[in-house]
Amino acid sequence: MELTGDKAKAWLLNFEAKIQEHKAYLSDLDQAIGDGDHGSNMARGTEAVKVNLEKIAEPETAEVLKQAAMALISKVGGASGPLYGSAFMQMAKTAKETTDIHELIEAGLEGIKHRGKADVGDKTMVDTWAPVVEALAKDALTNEAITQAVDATKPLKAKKGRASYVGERSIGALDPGAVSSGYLFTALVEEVLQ
Amino acid sequence: MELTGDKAKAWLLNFEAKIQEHKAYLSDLDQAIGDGDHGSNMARGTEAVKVNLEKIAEPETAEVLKQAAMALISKVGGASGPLYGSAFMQMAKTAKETTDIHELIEAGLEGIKHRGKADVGDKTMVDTWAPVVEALAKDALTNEAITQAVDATKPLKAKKGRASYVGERSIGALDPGAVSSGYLFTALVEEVLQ
Amino acid sequence: MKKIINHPSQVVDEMLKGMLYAHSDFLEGIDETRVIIEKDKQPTVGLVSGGGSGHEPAHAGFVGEGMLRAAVLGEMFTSPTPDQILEAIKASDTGHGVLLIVKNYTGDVMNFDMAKEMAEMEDIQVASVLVDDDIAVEDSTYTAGKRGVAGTVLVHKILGHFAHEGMALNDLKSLGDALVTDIHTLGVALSGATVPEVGKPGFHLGESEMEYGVGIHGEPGYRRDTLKPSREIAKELTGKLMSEIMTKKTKKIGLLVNGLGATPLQELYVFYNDVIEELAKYDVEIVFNKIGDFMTSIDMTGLSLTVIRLDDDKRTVALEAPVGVLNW
Amino acid sequence: MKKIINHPSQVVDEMLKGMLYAHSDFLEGIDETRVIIEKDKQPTVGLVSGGGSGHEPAHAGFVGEGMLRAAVLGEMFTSPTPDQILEAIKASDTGHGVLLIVKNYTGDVMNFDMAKEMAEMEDIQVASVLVDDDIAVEDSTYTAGKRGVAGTVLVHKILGHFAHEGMALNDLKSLGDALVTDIHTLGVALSGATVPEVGKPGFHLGESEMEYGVGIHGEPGYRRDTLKPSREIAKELTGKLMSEIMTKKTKKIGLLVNGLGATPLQELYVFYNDVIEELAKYDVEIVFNKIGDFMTSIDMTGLSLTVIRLDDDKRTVALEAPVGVLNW
Ligand SMILES: Nc1ncnc2c1ncn2[C@@H]1O[C@H](COP(=O)(O)OP(=O)(O)O)[C@@H](O)[C@H]1O
Ligand SMILES: Nc1ncnc2c1ncn2[C@@H]1O[C@H](COP(=O)(O)OP(=O)(O)O)[C@@H](O)[C@H]1O
Ligand SMILES: [Mg+2]
Ligand SMILES: [Mg+2]
Ligand SMILES: [Mg+2]
Ligand SMILES: [Mg+2]
Repeated sequence: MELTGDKAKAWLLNFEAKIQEHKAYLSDLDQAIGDGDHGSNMARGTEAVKVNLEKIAEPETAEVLKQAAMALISKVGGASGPLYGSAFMQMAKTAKETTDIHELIEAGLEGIKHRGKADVGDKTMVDTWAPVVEALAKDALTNEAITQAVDATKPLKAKKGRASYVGERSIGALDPGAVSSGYLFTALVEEVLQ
Repeated sequence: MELTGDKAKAWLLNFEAKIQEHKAYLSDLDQAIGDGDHGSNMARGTEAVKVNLEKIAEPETAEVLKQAAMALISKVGGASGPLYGSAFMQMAKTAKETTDIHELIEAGLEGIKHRGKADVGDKTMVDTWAPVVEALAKDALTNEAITQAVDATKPLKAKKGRASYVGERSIGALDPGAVSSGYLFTALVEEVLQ
Repeated sequence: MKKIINHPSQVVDEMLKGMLYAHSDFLEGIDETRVIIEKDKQPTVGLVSGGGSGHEPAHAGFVGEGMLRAAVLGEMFTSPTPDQILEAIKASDTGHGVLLIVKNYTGDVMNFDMAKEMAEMEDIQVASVLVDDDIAVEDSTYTAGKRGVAGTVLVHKILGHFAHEGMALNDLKSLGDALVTDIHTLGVALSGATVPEVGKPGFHLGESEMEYGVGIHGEPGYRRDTLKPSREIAKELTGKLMSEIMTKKTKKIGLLVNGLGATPLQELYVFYNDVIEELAKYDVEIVFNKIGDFMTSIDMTGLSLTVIRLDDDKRTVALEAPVGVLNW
Repeated sequence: MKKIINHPSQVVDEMLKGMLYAHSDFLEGIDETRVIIEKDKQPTVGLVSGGGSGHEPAHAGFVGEGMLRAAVLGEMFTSPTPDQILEAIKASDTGHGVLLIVKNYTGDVMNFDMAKEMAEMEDIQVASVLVDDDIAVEDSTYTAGKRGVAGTVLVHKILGHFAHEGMALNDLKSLGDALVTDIHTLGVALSGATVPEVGKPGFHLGESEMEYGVGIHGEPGYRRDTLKPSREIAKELTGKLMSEIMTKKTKKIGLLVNGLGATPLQELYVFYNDVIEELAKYDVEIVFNKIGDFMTSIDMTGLSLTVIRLDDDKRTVALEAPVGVLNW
């Protein structure tokens, strides 16, 4: 399926709304195994994405993704800023060649892995992105698949990012970045895939 | 009545015991309108007095009073150190001429007034010492008279020392220095006057 | 009470030992006296200050070239005794006399006075300057007078500079007496101070309460109120302090924002920002500032603001001069 | 949460404004970036550091002659963004290149890396040194590696000195890479840190609990225990740190006792006393020490101890050299 500029914009505005709605929850998740700022980090970042996108009258896919990347890189900071930022920057670059959703999200995942050096199973946002990419390859991305990927971070022991400091104690908690990525893909399902 | 060296020593050892016993109470009184150290200040001082006096095999009035003065001056600090210290220093000087108890305590009061510039009614130890001197003049010092003097500091508003900072709020509280002076004179009644 | 200490009664001695272990390159202790003194004594008037412990870095943190010659440490929140102070005076005198800088508390005044009398009996020239910068307390015959608080550190610095320059004892004393009338301080607290041996705070404040006008010994202040934003605290403190200092048609001032012991530096700067914006209302130039912990009250949360009149540029030069102390 | 602030979301900006009001004699801000930079830039390699806010005086308190050229302030406990860091790099370069001093946290590493890549695209020579002194965290492929904590300040000081002396970027980088392997830190907390916007402490400790191995972002540590006397805390920390540093047959060390934000200075000295008495067990000479608040965790109560290997006297000279910064 193709990601048009209009759809891309709708997707990211929906993502912003979800983040604002769940801001406190994301911070609580981060408080448990990190430093408690993931909600405010993502809220600040997606707010900036929204501001950038609202300036674009005739959305064009690569431009929408690039504006999102710039906003995330320059407003979030912390770990999630460069990670989400790199994801969207890779997607923007890829969008110059193809707007196929599977290929775009796969490029985003590569951006995250390249920047953060995390693998599947390290209890990071990669654990949401990787199964999503697989599902998209089969044209089978559903809300259930997303929830399943997110929930699967619970039993994992964190090996990357701040949560790795608490070691064993991270087991049993959801990874906040996996959860916020879950919102990104639920928004994708709602605005683009359905 | 005369203050012999033996009696002087017994008096001050009794005082020390009373202070140790009521240390926490004195600090609580000071916590309310001052800084909460009067108990530990006096305990440290009278402990040193005891150490000095125990070294004296054949007590001589002026020497006992002087040793007490030195211990109090060098170990207490705060306001009560110089005040009690000056009182005993004046008593020691006077003891070279007379060992009459009334004259000695009167000299002590002068020492306090000279050092602290407080008058009767300022809610300080002076409010215990002054009525005691009057009672001694009439040979009528009793525990009741002491208690009455000490209790009379309650309704007063402090005009000297740390308690003056709390102004109106000092009304209704006993003055800690008046209370510790009360113990000094109860010890005098017990060891010398009875 | 949660503190990183051993026995509560050992705090002062262990702290002192720690200081001497750490700074024996230029400081030394006088045995059995709790006096900290500079090793290298210039042939000038020696400045001696001190007071109860619990105000760190005051006073030992200000001993060194260009500031104090010696600091005398009392028990926690309790003035040192005359014989301690006497030893500091004797060790500080190089034949040019000694200037005592005393904060106005009954205990401090009496103990330093007695030490001064004793030193004079030993033919040492001694003068003293009494600091009473805390305008929270009314100065009347009904009180022990205004207290000496954070502004004392500015007196150490200014007189320390002139002593270092070789000024004579009498001149330092006159300069100091004039100086203290131009320094005003007010403090606020969000929590009381806990003396280790007492084990509980000197006063208790609720989760949304603050106290205006606190002293540096856990004394409560002139008003209890609900916790206010920094901007409003700055407004109240600045207003009171400026109405004091403007009686002299002041044109130039210096500011000292002093943390009371447990206040994060970030809050001191947030507060400083508000103070500066408040001061826009006044026709004064801010020619000096200092922000940090200088005269604390153990673990009290809160701060004080000091305003000093600096119309005489010599004072500013003295404040800006480099010094060889730990915590200026 | 009791703090002297206005709105929680305004703390960083108002603190920054306060700093610039106070120190415009030698520091300036770069508009819209939260970068604080020295006004007078020598023609040498510029050192740039930074990180989340809440560690004051780090990092702005170390900007000035002989230490950092610029500090980049992130949100509270959140790494600054690449474009902020890029502006700091651009403004710090005098043609001799820029050295980034980065604390090892995933966020800091990635944001500084991105900024470095951006700067290189603009033909600025950039190198970076990663500080990971906190031995509370195991360094393995199962973690993000050891964290960068208070020891970072020693890196600023030593590399700052050599940069000031004119050392080239490559040499500073090699020197820095070797240096960080000789710096080890461990911290303890008696209370968690409260981020203003969060409003509650990062972790909660009971009235008689403490935590060993805490980080500087309110991260819990490696063990919760009942509150121990200073002597025992000193024993545990010294033991672990010395067994780390003695692997290199160290003969000379330096010590940094760092308050975490709400710890009275008196406790830091009591603790230092205990550390020194513990160190009598080891055959090492203590040739440098520093005691105070350098890398805080907002209002956390607690401290950290850093041990640095100083067998190379040049490091000690660098540590002792005078600097023109606010809080060294
Ligand atoms: N190396 C990494 N690779 C991929 N994702 C990571 C990595 N490190 C951290 N993350 C993600 O970032 C999230 C935390 O983001 P955030 O709280 O905003 O930043 P910080 O950890 O700097 O406070 C984690 O929940 C995790 O999903
Ligand atoms: N000027 C004074 N004259 C006489 N007594 C005084 C004066 N100032 C204080 N006092 C006495 O000292 C007592 C307090 O002593 P203490 O608590 O030991 O010293 P500090 O006030 O320095 O902490 C008061 O209760 C009062 O009786
Ligand atoms: Mg986080
Ligand atoms: Mg008292
Ligand atoms: Mg006292
Ligand atoms: Mg963070």
